[in-house]
Amino acid sequence: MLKAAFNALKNLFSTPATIDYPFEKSPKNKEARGLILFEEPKCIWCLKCEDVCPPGAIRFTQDRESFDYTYHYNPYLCIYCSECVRACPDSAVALSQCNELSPPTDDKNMNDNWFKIEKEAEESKIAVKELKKIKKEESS
Amino acid sequence: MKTTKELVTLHEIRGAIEGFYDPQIWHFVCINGLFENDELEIQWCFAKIGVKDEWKVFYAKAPGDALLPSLADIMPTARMYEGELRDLLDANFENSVKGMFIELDGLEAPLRIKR
Amino acid sequence: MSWLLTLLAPILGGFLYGIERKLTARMQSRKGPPILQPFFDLFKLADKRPMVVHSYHAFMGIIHFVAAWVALSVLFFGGDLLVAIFFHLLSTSLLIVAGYSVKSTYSRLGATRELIAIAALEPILILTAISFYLHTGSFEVSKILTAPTSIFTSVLGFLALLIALPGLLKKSPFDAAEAHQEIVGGVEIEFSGFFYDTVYAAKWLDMLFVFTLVFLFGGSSFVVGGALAVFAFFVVLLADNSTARVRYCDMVRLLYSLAFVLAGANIILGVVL
Amino acid sequence: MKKTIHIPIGSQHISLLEPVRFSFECENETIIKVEADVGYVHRGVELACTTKFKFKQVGYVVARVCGLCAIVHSTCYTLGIEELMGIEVPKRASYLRLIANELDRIHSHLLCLSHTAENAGYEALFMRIMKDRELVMEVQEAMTGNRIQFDYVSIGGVNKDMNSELEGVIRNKLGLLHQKVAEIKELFDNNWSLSLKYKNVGVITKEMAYRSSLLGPIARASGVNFDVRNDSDYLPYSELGFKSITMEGGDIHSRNMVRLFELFESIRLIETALDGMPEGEIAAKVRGTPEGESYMRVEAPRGECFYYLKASKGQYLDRVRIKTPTFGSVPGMIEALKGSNYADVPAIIASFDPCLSCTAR
Repeated sequence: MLKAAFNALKNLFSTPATIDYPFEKSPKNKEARGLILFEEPKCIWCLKCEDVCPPGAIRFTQDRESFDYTYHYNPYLCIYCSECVRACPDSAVALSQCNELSPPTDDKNMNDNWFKIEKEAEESKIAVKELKKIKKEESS
Repeated sequence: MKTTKELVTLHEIRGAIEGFYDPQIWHFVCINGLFENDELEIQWCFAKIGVKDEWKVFYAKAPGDALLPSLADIMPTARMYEGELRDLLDANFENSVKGMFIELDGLEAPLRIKR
Repeated sequence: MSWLLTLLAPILGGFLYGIERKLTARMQSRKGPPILQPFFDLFKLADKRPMVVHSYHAFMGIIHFVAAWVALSVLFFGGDLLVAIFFHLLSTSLLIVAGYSVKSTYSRLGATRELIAIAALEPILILTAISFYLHTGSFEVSKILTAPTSIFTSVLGFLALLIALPGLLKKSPFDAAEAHQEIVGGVEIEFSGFFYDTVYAAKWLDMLFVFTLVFLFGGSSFVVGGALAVFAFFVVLLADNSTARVRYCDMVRLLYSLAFVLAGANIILGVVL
Repeated sequence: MKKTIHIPIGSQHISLLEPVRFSFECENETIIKVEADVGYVHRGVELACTTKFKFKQVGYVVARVCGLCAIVHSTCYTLGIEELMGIEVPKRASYLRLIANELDRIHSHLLCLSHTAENAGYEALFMRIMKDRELVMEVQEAMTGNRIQFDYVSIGGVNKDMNSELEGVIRNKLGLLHQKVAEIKELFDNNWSLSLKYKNVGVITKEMAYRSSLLGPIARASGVNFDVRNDSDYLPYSELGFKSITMEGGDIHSRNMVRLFELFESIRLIETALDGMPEGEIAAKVRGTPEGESYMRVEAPRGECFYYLKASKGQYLDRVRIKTPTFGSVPGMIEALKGSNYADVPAIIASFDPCLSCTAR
């Protein structure tokens, strides 16, 4: 008991362990996992990351005319598990993880429109598949 | 890993486990339930204490609405699992009345409904 | 002077409480709230919607505050020490009545514990008053403050009061009556909004009251009195930060077997010598 | 007139970390009847695992069952699925998993100890242990990249490798922690007010522990030598010379002591594992789909965590059954609460270290 009291007294004169959080930034390790960064030129559009992402934070939509993919990433859904980075094939390395956590954004796509993007991602791929089929039949 | 599975009928379970279960040797792990092909499969899992990975599993098959025997007097912990299976699979154990997890106005027995 | 002190009492008490919270935080190696935090709390609480269980209960909270203030003012005006202690007792018992008047289990349990606690604590206060009487021949605070320092002759009485202090201030180890982990503040639980404000501020007044009592041990020498009060303040804080809460039955046993015996011995010594 | 008082605790109460409801019938603050209700945080994880997520993703889903023993759940699931798929895990990955698991145990035990102290009305000790716990949290952040939800274990191996710099950090911080834990242990042993609160309170006898098949530190504090780390070969514990700790008392004090000694044992295990860390790959190639049934259990900080997996060559599993340690210890908790004083209830509940979001899933 006396030792604990002494410890309390010692703490009185040592620096506190807590920080003024909103005014000071909390310390972060450089190994900390953060946002997923995407480099479009490197991507080979294999869609492995979309397949493997547990919360479905990465979605690709496909254009119905040019068949080009567009990358969508929702940082609010992301759980920072880096499964997509592991899944990214060695020939591409388009995805990487930095140590910044998701900052709050005003991007409407993230909250309200995300369901639309999810739906579009699925529908556009099916539509493109059918379009391709029709094209093949036409050409043959 | 050594797992022995033993099929028992609903009437034999009580006798089988009463004769088998000695808490000093076997640790009662869990009551496990499956619902496949309109049939409930209930598994009583035990693991041996002090031996590497030795399991003993009693399992019984029953139609979905059968009255299942409660073993809460042999193993007090069983009451918890019975209550849980009642909620998840709508398994009808003796003496377990209260829904422990899911509110009555919720979806009943979520693991049984085919989606 | 006494008017000023009496009027400023809640503000002084608030500052004392703020300092205490800051020091406790530093002892637990936290940064702690700003010193004005108790007042911020007060304003925020006053802003909340008051949920009154019944008017009698809320009224008891206000009266509790007033009685605590009166007890303090008696001390500041140099009145009778026994009257001050009586008002202190009255304010606590009003809170207990309020605690019993509602149907909440926690409130009732808290009231019961509070009742047991004052049964153990108030005798010690009375015995302290008697020891002042033996020393100065009067219960008048003004007389005590002009008499010579009494700490040297009544060391045992001071020790007894020191042991009882955590109980009076509801700090661990003797905070079973409040015990926020068990009964969530006990009698305070059913107060809300403005009415909780009064109970909250009465706590500060209690604090001031108790340390003024300690101050009286200094007698005419204000330096000794102030030093004793600061010492007691630190001892209470250190005890708060190095002990767990004891059960209320253990608390009563300890208070009677230690503090009561010490205070009694002090009186006997005072009579004999 | 009614002689007993009815005291509810929960589902929201200061002394509870997570929602659980107890209702006590008390006679003059002595408890004579207890009822417990644990199903406040049911999230349907088991169903989601079989309908919404593919088997490769389920590991990350079950990690969300609980924040404190996240790594335990994902380890247990992964071991089960590896058994079904017949994947040989590299030795280095096994060692890294072991280190992550033990780090998790350390931080969970420290949390439990601090919580027990806080519920006994000793806030300063709570702050002190939490401050020391920060050391192990930093180690976890450096090693896995996250402070609590590690997502460290993946099917076939682990996600992140270890280097010598990191090894130095771990050794350094754990050495510091060892000292601090020794100080805290002395405090738990010698503080007079804590001994009033802990000794001979909430006693569970050996017979009671066997009867209600208790597990984890609670069983070990009652003298039952039951530790899955002994009884199973899921991670290379026997190679590192693991010894389980048992105490005889069965009260809160011995439960705390078991946890404190296990902290030392965990620190030792991590250091030995770092010494003998084998070289090689950290993940094996994953091919095929799972098939069959597996029974897998691991030792979570709170006791035994059990997974039953059933699969039939599909992307989705047929059945995932999770049994968490707290679920098995609720009957024991009820037994321990009966006959004790109401003033001790928060401390007893905290000493069982209940993790309700695990329990209800």
